[in-house]
Formats: sequence, structure tokens, C-alpha cells
Amino acid sequence: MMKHGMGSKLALLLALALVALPLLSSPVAAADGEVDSGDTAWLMIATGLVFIMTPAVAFFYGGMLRKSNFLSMLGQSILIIGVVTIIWVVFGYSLTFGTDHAGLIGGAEYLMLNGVDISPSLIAPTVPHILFMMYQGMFAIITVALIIGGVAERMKLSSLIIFLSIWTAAVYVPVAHWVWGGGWIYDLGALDFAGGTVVHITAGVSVLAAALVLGKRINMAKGGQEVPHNIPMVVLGGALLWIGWFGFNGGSALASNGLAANALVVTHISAAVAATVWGLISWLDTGRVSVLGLISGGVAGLVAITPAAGFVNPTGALFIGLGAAVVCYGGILLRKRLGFDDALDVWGVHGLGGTFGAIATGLFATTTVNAAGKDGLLYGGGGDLLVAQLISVAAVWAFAFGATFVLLKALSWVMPLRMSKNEEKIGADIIQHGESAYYLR
Amino acid sequence: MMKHGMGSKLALLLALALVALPLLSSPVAAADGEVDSGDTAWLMIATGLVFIMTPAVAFFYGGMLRKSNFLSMLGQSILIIGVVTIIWVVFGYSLTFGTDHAGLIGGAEYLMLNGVDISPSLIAPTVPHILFMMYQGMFAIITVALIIGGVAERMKLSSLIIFLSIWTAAVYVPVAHWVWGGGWIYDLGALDFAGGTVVHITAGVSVLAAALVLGKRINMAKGGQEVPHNIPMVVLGGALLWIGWFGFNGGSALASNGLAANALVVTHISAAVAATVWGLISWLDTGRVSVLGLISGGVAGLVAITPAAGFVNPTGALFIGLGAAVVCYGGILLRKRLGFDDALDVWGVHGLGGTFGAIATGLFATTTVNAAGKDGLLYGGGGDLLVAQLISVAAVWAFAFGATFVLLKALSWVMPLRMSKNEEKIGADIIQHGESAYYLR
Amino acid sequence: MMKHGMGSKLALLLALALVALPLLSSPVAAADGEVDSGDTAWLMIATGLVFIMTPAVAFFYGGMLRKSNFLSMLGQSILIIGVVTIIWVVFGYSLTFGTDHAGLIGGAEYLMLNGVDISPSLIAPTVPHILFMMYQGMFAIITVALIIGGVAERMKLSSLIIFLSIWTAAVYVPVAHWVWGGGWIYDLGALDFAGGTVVHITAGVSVLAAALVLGKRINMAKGGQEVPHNIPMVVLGGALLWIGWFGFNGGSALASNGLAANALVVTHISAAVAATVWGLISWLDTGRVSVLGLISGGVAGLVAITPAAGFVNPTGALFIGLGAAVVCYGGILLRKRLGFDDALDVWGVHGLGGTFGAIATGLFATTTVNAAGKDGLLYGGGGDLLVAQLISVAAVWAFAFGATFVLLKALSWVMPLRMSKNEEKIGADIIQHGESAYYLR
Amino acid sequence: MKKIEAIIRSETLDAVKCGLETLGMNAMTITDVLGRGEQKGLEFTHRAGKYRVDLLPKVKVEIVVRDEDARKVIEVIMEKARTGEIGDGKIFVCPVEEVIRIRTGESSRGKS
Amino acid sequence: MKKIEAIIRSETLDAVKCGLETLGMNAMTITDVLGRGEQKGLEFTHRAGKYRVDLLPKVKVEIVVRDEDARKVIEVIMEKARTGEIGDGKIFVCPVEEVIRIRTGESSRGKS
Amino acid sequence: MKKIEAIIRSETLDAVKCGLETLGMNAMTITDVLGRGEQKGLEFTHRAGKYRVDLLPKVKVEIVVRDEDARKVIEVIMEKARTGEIGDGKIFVCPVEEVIRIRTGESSRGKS
Ligand SMILES: Nc1ncnc2c1ncn2[C@@H]1O[C@H](COP(=O)(O)OP(=O)(O)O)[C@@H](O)[C@H]1O
Ligand SMILES: Nc1ncnc2c1ncn2[C@@H]1O[C@H](COP(=O)(O)OP(=O)(O)O)[C@@H](O)[C@H]1O
Ligand SMILES: Nc1ncnc2c1ncn2[C@@H]1O[C@H](COP(=O)(O)OP(=O)(O)O)[C@@H](O)[C@H]1O
Repeated sequence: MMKHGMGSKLALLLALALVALPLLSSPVAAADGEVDSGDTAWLMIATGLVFIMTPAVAFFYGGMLRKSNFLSMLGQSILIIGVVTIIWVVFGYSLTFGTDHAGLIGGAEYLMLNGVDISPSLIAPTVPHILFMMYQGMFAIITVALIIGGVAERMKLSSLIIFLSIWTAAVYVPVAHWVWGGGWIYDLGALDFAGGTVVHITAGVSVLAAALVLGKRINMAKGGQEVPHNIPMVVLGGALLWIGWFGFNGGSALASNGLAANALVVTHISAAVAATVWGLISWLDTGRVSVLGLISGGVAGLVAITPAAGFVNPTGALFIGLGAAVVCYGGILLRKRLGFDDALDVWGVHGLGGTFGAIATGLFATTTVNAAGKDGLLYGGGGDLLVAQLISVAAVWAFAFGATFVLLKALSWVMPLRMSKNEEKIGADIIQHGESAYYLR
Repeated sequence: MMKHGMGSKLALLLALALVALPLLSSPVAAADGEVDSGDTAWLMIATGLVFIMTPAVAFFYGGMLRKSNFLSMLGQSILIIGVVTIIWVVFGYSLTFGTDHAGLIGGAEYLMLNGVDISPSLIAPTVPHILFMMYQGMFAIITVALIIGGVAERMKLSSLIIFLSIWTAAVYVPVAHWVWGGGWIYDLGALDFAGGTVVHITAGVSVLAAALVLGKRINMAKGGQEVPHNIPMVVLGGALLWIGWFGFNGGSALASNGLAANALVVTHISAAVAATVWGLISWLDTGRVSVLGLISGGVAGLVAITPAAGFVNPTGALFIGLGAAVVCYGGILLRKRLGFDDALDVWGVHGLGGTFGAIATGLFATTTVNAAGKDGLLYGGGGDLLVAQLISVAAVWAFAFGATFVLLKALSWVMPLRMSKNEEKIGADIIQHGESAYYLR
Repeated sequence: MMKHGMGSKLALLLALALVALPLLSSPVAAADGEVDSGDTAWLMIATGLVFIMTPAVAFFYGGMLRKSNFLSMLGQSILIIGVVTIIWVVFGYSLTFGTDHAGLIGGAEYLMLNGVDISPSLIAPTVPHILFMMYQGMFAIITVALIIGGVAERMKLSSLIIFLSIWTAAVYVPVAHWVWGGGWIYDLGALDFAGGTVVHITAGVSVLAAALVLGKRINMAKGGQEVPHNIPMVVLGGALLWIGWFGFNGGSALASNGLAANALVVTHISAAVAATVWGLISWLDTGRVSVLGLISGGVAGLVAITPAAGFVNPTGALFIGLGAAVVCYGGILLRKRLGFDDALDVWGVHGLGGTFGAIATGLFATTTVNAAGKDGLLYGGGGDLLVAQLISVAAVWAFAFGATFVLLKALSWVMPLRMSKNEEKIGADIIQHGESAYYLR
Repeated sequence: MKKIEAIIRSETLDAVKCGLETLGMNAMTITDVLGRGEQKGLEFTHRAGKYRVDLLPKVKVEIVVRDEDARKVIEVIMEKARTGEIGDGKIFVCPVEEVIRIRTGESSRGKS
Repeated sequence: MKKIEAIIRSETLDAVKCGLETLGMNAMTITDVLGRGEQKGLEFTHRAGKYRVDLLPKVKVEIVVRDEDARKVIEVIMEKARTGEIGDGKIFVCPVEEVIRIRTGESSRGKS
Repeated sequence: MKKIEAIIRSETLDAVKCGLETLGMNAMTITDVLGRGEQKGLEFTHRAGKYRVDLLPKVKVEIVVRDEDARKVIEVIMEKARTGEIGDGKIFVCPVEEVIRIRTGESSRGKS
């Protein structure tokens, strides 16, 4: 019998070496053309805001777990920042935003960031290309980071990192290309302003597959209850996510203009409405207003407005926020009923919230906000957009679920995906990281 | 006897429905005119920075309370973000910044954000109107959120939300209109750059009234001492407030220019000086340098510079910081002597700090910083400005105190304002939210 | 025998009075010339981002200490913000950026910020002078704040503040002038984009001297082990440092352009690579992936890229990140072997990381990124730059070490530098601040 | 000597403390504990829905007293910690053979 | 009455709790403690390298039972808390002279 | 067997631990507690002014030893935990009827 420990160590080293070496040759060309200082300032800060979402999500998730697994969320998020950044720089960006091939994948011209320098970007002509690259890279990072909430408290760190590295290349990169890089969903005419499909459906549905492959945590399998160990950390993470989302949606205008402002404003409105409505539902359902619920509601509203932010007005945002709270609250209850163990309801919040948002875009989009957009069903555009949205949603659901399921099944033949029972009881912090979150004496 | 629980549930539902429905008709017009990318970038990020101040204030407050009430601060802050956003979008913005009526209230033209779109704003002609609207909305939110620190640990959540919803409409909106929306204080010539009167006096003085109506917490009534349960969370909140204030004061220039830069710089100087001086006073008074004091000093300096930030130079900022520390330290001691239970000294810090700052603006304002401003008493402008400042301060004190007092008294006939004695001892987190902040095992 | 307590109280008061008084006369001239709104927006937000690094570093450090010293880190960081801001405003800025005298020190023309107003800055001609002043002031603050990590858990607060005040004037100001203010290192042609030498070597090497003068903590002297008391707070601080560094390095372009974008992007890449590599080393060395290590790796990568950020491309950033992890991991092990008590490895991470980065700049700098820069050894520029880098590094090592050593030795004759043995066991929070971080019941 | 060990509701601690002070009994040691007894747990809210927590935070108060004082202490605790609702807690009385004051070295040996 | 005081591994608490429930013994009081015994500590990682922590988190379970129930309780704990590895912990049995229920005032006096 | 229960100052724990080690007594269980005794509390600072905290953090050290070892253990604690200032704490000695090692099942029964 092969010893997993050593084998996976070697594999990881090898993978990292392969990924790292080619970077050597990446040249940086001189700038030409005109960059706008205001647009660049906005995209730089938006890049920072999307960056902070990844540690934020780790706090958001980690506070909801047992304290013996808090650090694993934080550590995984930092590792994901590291590994996905390297993947993105080496080939991810190129395969996403390089010249389209058959609607399926981008070209190789930007491998090793070849030619990606401080001259203006083709896609965002008023900001440096290198900045556009990094801004998009932050989306890849946060998408991958969302997944850790679903497999929390049981997956082995080494298997997780290998899984997520392959997942970035095999799932995220193609879907991002299809929607934003000039691929077939783009051609279809479906709208996804800031990643309802690319980010939230992709991550949320992949977690569904992962939860099914991995199975339940021991404690959950016995019908145990998860008691969130530090709710203020959840709120802290949620608050940072909220402001981060201003950069996530607002920055997706790729310029500092009315469209960016509209995206930012409707983002806030949707989140505010969803938080309020979630609180109300919590009150009607349990007689109390859960603070965990309030901040989760905010996040649900943020998720759902993501695909729509550049296409809807405040009225649209109101309905999207309202719907997001109802759909995601229901989604969590449904997950509990169905009984699979998506530890932090990534499917319920991001998968369903993103799906709802993508469909709602087909209803509420209006060209009065964005002439480059389309009119949805309720704004006189007929059903065309809605159909395109439904197709893109269905395609990404199927692809993300299928690819993740197959990938994890395959991996499970090569290496154990989960910690041992005893390790799981002790917790990932000590087992995987050799640390405890708190030593409060 | 009417059962409060059910009655207030229904009332809240009704109120929310009324507030939410009209949103449906809000149209968004197409943009015309020119928006500046740099100014827009700055106002977007300033909007984000002011947003983060509301969760920040909840951490700042919550860390100072018993641990059994931490979540209530966090939850209330999120609910306030939700409810005040809805109010602002539906009618608050319009009544504040719509055409003036008799100096008292704004017009109805922007109800449901009618016509508030991505074309340039009238008041801030280089940024989208919708962004100006949201930036101002964040001020309404943070003002309301300040109040929760005064009534902490005893007020019922449902009563609080009803109280604060009415308060937003009946106190904040008029005062903001008077000062910034072209109302009578504006006409009077009083200066309030970023909300010393509108935000801090209004909130701080309302808390004074609320503390009197509500009475003391059981523990305080018995002469008990409040032991802050998590000072690092206070510092975290304070640090986020500090950077948030750069957007609060710097953004109030409504453009990215020298005035904004001046506001940001004097804001930092005032806070830095006030923190240092507070530390010094703490040392002379108690022999120790309280960390809670240092960060509170910073906040006091931020409060006091708020009305002045666009009108004074660094020298002025130094004196304002110095004075803020002395006034607010004294204010807290005074509150303890007077014995009313403003749990987190919102009156002492925001009420008195804002008052001091408004008066100091009458002393230190100089047109060398802002040609559109005025010269204060010490800069050759005579006493005119000082008198205008005093009148506006007095008017807002009187109005905020009176309106809040009457409002709460009236509410107290309809619903209980406080939790029961036993509930108060158990703490708001479990009673109102069904949660505990920490479960550290 | 003189009583230290009273003596040092008086000395501090006197020093503060001297520092504060002259501010009175600082005038603010009217603006002339053109400020760019995008550049100004970026520098304002960069100022905010660098500001937040100081509380961030206190969380980063404090979480690694015993819980009885957490508040001392937070309190010291706020006091440093206060005191260094005052020093900077009164004379620090002038002596750093005023007209050069003999390559050694700046002129007196900006004393009390005389003439530092909202008109464009000479050095950064598209942003207000007052903003450039404050942005640079934030660098002085964070540099001083880095030092507290080395002397943590044992130095008396009053002695620390006196030491750091003098240090700011006597060590930071000259070095910053030499490198950035037109002094001799500037003339030498050495490159330091954002402060590898000025900030990190200066602070890191001074800590080495301070650790030698102060001696070990009682616990460490007995071979005790430091157990980090709250690792999530370390990660929180580290994440805020990371985003703060976008402003630190990106803002050092002093404009919102391709250079700023390049600096931001390579900063992120270096940090990402260093975090990953540190995790890998941790895994190979201990069999676990330390989360403390991951975030420390990120910080090491940020430190090392600092001098290079405006001169290297992503390939350079990869190698710098890789090297930073190896050098700083080794540096911590080396410090443990050497046995001096640099409590939080400021020397190992900032001193060595900064040194490595400065030298690496001599290897990887390329004028394709920045025409105003130079080509390093590996980019066809020959060894000139490398030699200049080595000279500047050696000079700053020698100066920082010597000056700090002499300063502390001298101070030790006037006042006790450390808390008493018993006080040290009880912890600085209660002894110096009269507070405990947590009261979790 | 006896050790009186009372497991009480956190919110009644202040009252118990005051009550004991009026007896002139200041000394006590307090520990945060989790407990389960007749009180089967409490319902808490989650993001969506509720869940039941079966270990509830309680406070353990330990007071070592001379045998003759035990009854008075027990009575005060009984009075101040009682709400009449399920979950009020229990008092355990255990024997203590010797009590030594570290500062002075004085010992109770032989007294009780 | 006896007080059964067991110092066990945190991760076995759930099993112990369930085991006692099946005995019909719900009441217990739980304290987080740090312990050291045969188990000399654990290696933890630091930023660079490792270090040894010699006080490990354990859970103290206290159950006060009638004398005749003590044996059963001990046996359940022995079974559920045992992993066979060093660090499984210890059970201490101490005498309790009296147990009083605060809510009702009922006392065990005389029973055991 | 005896249980030595010492309430000591947190900052003396390290010294106590080392002292016991030299006796060859490694085993112990430690709990964070709050205490009040002769020491009436400490003054803490607030934002403005001071306040008094009357429950101070202490550490409870529990060591179960054979009767004949009790005296030695007590003496070591007395020596290492004493500062001579008010607040040094107390040592309580209680009877333990039986000690069982969970891992092996071996019991002290009869040895006492
Ligand atoms: N037999 C016991 N052994 C240990 N602790 C107990 C026992 N019975 C009760 N307790 C402690 O007392 C607390 C309150 O007991 P409970 O039975 O809920 O109260 P009540 O007696 O008022 O119904 C419990 O949470 C538990 O900590
Ligand atoms: N003599 C003792 N006095 C107090 N506590 C003890 C004693 N012996 C063991 N313990 C407690 O029990 C825990 C486990 O004991 P240990 O000796 O490590 O387990 P094992 O008996 O399985 O080797 C220790 O961490 C400590 O808390
Ligand atoms: N009678 C007692 N019962 C329970 N705990 C006690 C008792 N007396 C002292 N303690 C504990 O010992 C600690 C120190 O006692 P204290 O009287 O302050 O010290 P000293 O005896 O040195 O004056 C107290 O904080 C408390 O936790």
C-alpha cells in the first residue's frame, strides 16, 4: 500500500515547481496609449476590495464553525490566495481572456503574462492591462475560496489544495471564459455583470457535488448540531464582504463612471433589503431575529444582485434583495431537509442566490441603466434575455456539478479526501496546522 | 390587555410593507452631462468608507459592553443599515435634498428615487446623482447607528426599530435638510462641513433624551460597574471608524481635490492629537494610560473636527483635537456625576464633541483653506460665524432633545420600551436574538 | 535617588508642550496650479490604507503574544499614531522633505507645515502638497510602530514613548531624507521605491539593537515558549496589512497610473508566492502547514517587494516572493539560535526581508517597467545598481544599529527601560494600562 | 471546614455576591461552567431555523467555610439564586480537611 | 452521595454525554481545564519551527450521584472516554455530604 | 488519596509548575477562575476615570496525590506561589476516595 503522506507531498511539490518555473520568461512591455487616472484609481481600490473578500469569507465561515476548525478556514484562504494567484499568472489569465477558441477556451498568448504590461488593456481600455489582469485574478481567488465553506471540518488540507488547483484550471477558467472572455455564453447574449454565474453558481454547485462525494461530518451524521463559536467574527467577515462587494460589483464596470456608481448603489440596496427581510423571516419563523441571519441575509442580497448590478435600477434591486432573502432562507432549510452536509450552506446561499440573481436579471434588466445591456421581461425586452439566462444557468449548473463530481471521485481513488475519524473529532486546526486558534490564558 | 408581542409584530410588518411597496414605480432616467472619473472614484470609495463605519461603531460599542449584549449591537447595526436604507430610498433622500419648502423640509420630487440616476448630481455636479444619494444615505445610517450605544443593554429590539425608523424621518431628515438641503440653518450661514451638527449633535443629544426616558440599567441603578468585555474589538471598531472618517470628512468635499485632501489631513491630525491628549489626561488622572481612553480620544477628535474639516488648517485641527479630548473626557466624568445612564457615552462624546467642534468652527474657520467658507473669530472674520454656529447648535440641541423625548414618551404608552428585569439580566443576545456571541469550547 | 515616575511624567509633558506649541503659527496658503482628481483620489485612499497598517500591525503582533500584553500593542500603536503625527507636522516633514543640506538633512522651510497647503506638491505635482505630506507621515508612523514588536512584553510605556519620539527625529527622519528627500543615498543612485531601506531595514535593525540593550524577557530567559494567544487576530492584522500594502507600494507612484498598477500587482504576487512557499517550508520542516507561518510568509513577501515594487515585473516579483520566504523563515530560525529576544521577529522579517528586497532590486530592476528606474544585474544593467543598493543597505544598517544602541544605552542611565520582574509577569496590560483585553464572563 | 459548591445561573451571581457580603463572607472562587440537569437545554436561532443547545452556561461558586457557617451560606445562596424556574441549580457540600493561607502559612488544621 | 470528577479528552465528551444519557443520567457540569499527566505535551507549529505545549486542553466532567449509581457512571465514562492512547485522563471519586436543589430547597441530607 | 486544590496568582503558575516537576510530580489540572478574598479587588482604568473590579483572575491548580505526598506538594506550592502580598491565595485539601486511570482501568481503591 502506498503511503499517502509522502506521495502527496511529492505531488504537490512537483505541481508547484511546474507552475512556478515558466514565470521566469514573462516580459513586460512598455506602455502605450492613454490610461485614465480616475478609472485606474477605482480599479486599483476595487482590486484591493475584492482581495479583502477572501480573508473576509474565511472569518465569515470560520466563526460559524467549532473553534477547533477556525484556523483551517483562515489558513486555507491564504493558501488559496497563494496558489490561485500563481495559477492565474502562469496560465489562468491567458486561458480565460486570451483569444477565444471555438467558444470554449482562451488562447495562449498571455501565458506567463507575456505582453500583459502597464499599457491599456483591450477589454478595459482606460486602465493598465496588468491591473485588469489582477482584478480578474481576485475573482478567481474568491470563487475558489467560497468552496472551502462546503467541505469544512473534514477535508484533508493536501487533498483540498490539489482539488482546488485542478478545479481552478478545469472549472473556473472555462466558465469565466465562456461568460466574460468571449466564449459561447457571451455569444448567447446572456448577461452576468459581476459573476452571478461565473462566481456564485460555479462555486455553490460545485460544493453540492463535493458534499455528496465527501459525505457528512461524523457529528452531523449523528444528528449533532453545529454551534457557531464566534458570531462577531462572522459579522466582521460579513461586513468586510459587504464593502468588498462594492469593489466586486462596482469595479466590474471597469471604469469610474455612472455605471460603476449604479452597480455600487444597487448592490447596497439589495443587501440592505435582504438583510432586513431575512431578519423578518427569522422573527416570524423562530420568534427571534438571528444576527447570524441578518448578516447572512446581507450576503444573500449581495450574491443575488451580482449578475444584475450593471443592468438594474434601485427598484430592481429591491425585488432582488427581497427574493434573495426568501430563496436563500428556504435554500438552507431545504438543505437541512435533504440532509447533505454543505457545512456552511455555500450551495444554499451562493448556488441558489446566484441562480436567482441570474434569472432575475432576465426580468429586471433595463437599458435605461446600461445602454450596452438589454431589457428584461418586465422592462419590455420580451423573453429573449430570460431564456439566455436560463440556458447559461443550466449549462453552468450541469458543468460545475459534473466536473466537480468526476474530479473528486477520481481524486478519491488516488488519495484520501477526508481526515480520519479521530482527526476530525480533534479538529483540523491541530491536525492540519499544528495550531489552536485561541490560547486564552 | 393587549398583547404587545403580537401587536408590535403586526405594526412592524405593516410599516415595512408601506415603506417597500412604492419603490415599484421608481424609474431611472438616462444620464446627461459629464461625470469626472476621479471625483466619482473618490466618492464611491468614500461611500464604502462611511458604510463600514456602521459595523465599526457596533464593534466599538459592543466590545465595551458585557459579552451578553455584544451581538445586540451588531444585529441592531445591520438592521439599521437595512431599515434606514429603505427609508432613505423611498422618501428620506427626497425630503432631505428635494427643493426646499419654507426652510423646513425638502420636496417630494425624488420620492422612490424618481429621477435619481447616473447623470450628474445638481449638488455635486461631477459625480452621478445616484452616487450622491447613496453617499448621503450612508450618513443617515451611521447617525442612527450612533444612538444604539446610549440605549444599549435594555431597550427591546422591536421598540428600538420602530423608534429609530420614526426618528430617521422625524429628526434626522429635517435637521439634515436644514443644514445641507438648503433649509434655514443653511440660509443662516452656519457651517457644518461633514455633520458635526447633523450627525453628532443630533445623535448625541437624542441619546440624552432617550437615556432619561428609559432610565438606568438594573446593574447601573445598583451602582454596578460595567467591565468592557473585549477591548481589542473596541480598538478594531475604532480603527475602522478612523479610516472610515477619511471618507466621511474627505468625501464631504464631493470631489477629489485640495479641499478633500485638506479635510482628510486635518481629520487625521485632530484625531491623533486628541488620542494623545486623552492618554495624557488618563495618565494624570489615574496613573495609567487607558487603551480604551486612547481610542476614545481618537474618536472624540474625529467627532470634533467633523464640522470644521473643510474650513480649518492643521493649526486649527491641533486645537480642535486638544479641546475635543478635554471636553469629552470631562463629558464622560460629568455624565457619571449626573448619573443618567447613557451606556456608551454617546452624549459625552458625540453630543459634546460635536457641539465643541461646531463652536470651534466659528473660531478657526479660514477662507485660505476654502474660499467658499468663512473666516472665524480668530481669523479676522469677526463674530458673525460664531453666532451662526451657536444658533444652529442651540436649535438642533433643542429640537433633537424635544422631538426624541416626546417620541419615546409617546411610544412608551403604546409598547414597552425595555426588556423585563429578568431579560435584562440574561442579556439582549439570548433574549432578542436567540444567540450567544461566543461559544468558546 | 530620583523618583523615575514623576521625573519621566514631567519630561514627557515638557516634550509634548514643546512639540505642540509652535503649531500655532502654521499658515495655509491658497492653492495654485492643477491637481489631478484621479491621482488625488488614489493618494487619499492610499493614505488611508497606510494608516490602517498601524493598527493592523498591532493586531498582527498582539495576537502572537500572551493575552496579558495584547492591549499594550494596541495602545502603543495608537500612541505612536498620535505622537509621530505631531512630530511630523511640527518638524519631521520639513527636515525630511525640505531643501537638502549637505545630503544629510532637509531644510526648515516647512516647519509647522508652513506653506504646505492644497496647492500641488513639488515632488508629486498632480496632488495637493498637504496630501503628499500626510501620505509620507503615515510611513513615519508605521515604521515606528514596527519597532514595538521587538521590545514587546517588557519595555516600560513611558520609556518606550520617549525612546520612539527621539528615534523618529534622530533615526527615521535622516534616513528618509537620505533616500527620498534628496540626500546622499538618493544621489548615490540607490533605488528604494516604497521603503525597503527607509522603513523595513531601519525598523528591523533598530529592533536588533534594542533587543540587545533590553535583554530577554524573564520567561524567554528561562527557555520558556511563547504560545500565541489569538491567531485569528494575527490573520486579521495580516490581511489588513496586505491590503494596506497596496496603498503603501501602489501609492508610492504618487499618481494613479501604470506604475502604480504595476507596483500593486507585483506586491500581491510577491506576497502570494511567499505565503505559499512559507507554507511549503513549514510543511517540510514540521509536517504541518502553520497558519501563523502562511500569514507571516505573506508579510515577508510584502516587505521584500517594497523597495522593488516600482522597478520589477511579475517575474521579478515571483523570485522576490520566493526568496523572501526562504530568507525570513531562516531569519527566524537564526534569531532563535542566536538567542536574542526580538519578541516578534521584527529583525528576522523586516530587517532581513528588507535587506533581501533591497539587494534583489539590484538584480531584478528593469526600465521596461519604469523608465525613471534602472536596469539591474539580471536585466543588462551591470553591477552599478547592485553596488549602490549594497552601499545604501550597509549604511542604513550601521546607522540604525549604532544610533539606536547609543540612544537606548543613554536613556537607560536616565530612566529604567523595563518593567520590574513582577510587573513583567503580570503583563503590560494591567501594569501600564490598567486594563485586561478580555473579560469573557 | 466545608466547601460549598453552588452551580447557579450567571445572571444571579451579582445578587448572590451581595448577599454573602452582608454576611461578611467576601471570599469566594468563581468558575464558568456548562451544565445540564432538569433543564433540558435552550433553543437558539441559526441562520435559518433553530437548534437546541443542551449545555447551558452556568456559574460555579466555591466557598470554603467553617462548619458552623455552612448553613448560613447555603441559605443566602438559596434565597438569592432562586428564580423558581427550572435551571436554578444545585448546591453541593463537600468536606475539606485543611485550609492553608499561602501568604502567611497559617493552617486550619485541627480546627474543624 | 459521590462526586465523580472525570478529566477527559475534549473530543470524547460527546460520546460520554450520550453514554450517560442512555443510563438516564442527564445532569452534569462541565469545565474547560488544562491538564498535564503522563502525556508530556504536544508539539505545535510556530511561524518557523515547532514548540512544545505542556498543558493540554481537557474537559472536566462532574457528576454528583447516589452512592449506588457511582459504579455504573464510572463504567460508562471508562468505556466512552477511552482511546487507549496516553492522555485519556483520570476519574476521581470524592465524597459529597449534602446536595440541595436550589429551586425547591429539597436536600439529600440523610439519604447517603 | 488527597486532592490539593490551590488558588494562586496566574503569574506564579510557571514557578509552581517547575517546583512540582523537581518533585517528580508532573500531573496536574488547571482551571482559570475568578476570586475574591482578603484582596478587595483592583482598580482598573476606564475611558475616563477608574473603576474597581472585585473579582480577580486566579488560577486553580488541582493535584491528586497519595496521602504521604500531600505535605511535600503543599510545601512546594507555599514556597513558589508566595509573594507575601495580599492575594497570594489558599490551599484546600480534600479527601478523594478513589482514583481511576481511564486508559488502563487501574484503580487506587484500597490504597488511599
Ligand atoms: N447531579 C448533578 N451533577 C453535577 N451537576 C449538576 C447535577 N445536577 C445539576 N447540576 C448542575 O446544576 C445546573 C442546574 O440544574 P437543573 O437541574 O437544570 O436545575 P433545577 O434543579 O432548578 O431544575 C445544571 O446545569 C448542572 O450544571
Ligand atoms: N494526579 C493528578 N492530579 C490532577 N490531575 C491529573 C492527575 N493525573 C492526571 N490528571 C489529569 O488527567 C489528564 C490526563 O492524564 P494523563 O496522565 O495524560 O493520561 P493517561 O493516564 O491516559 O496517561 C491530565 O492532563 C490531567 O489534567
Ligand atoms: N474561603 C474561601 N473560599 C473560596 N475561595 C477562597 C477563599 N478564600 C480565598 N479564596 C480564593 O483565594 C484567592 C486569594 O485569596 P486572598 O484572601 O485574596 O489572598 P490572601 O490570603 O493572600 O490575602 C481568592 O481570590 C479566592 O479565589
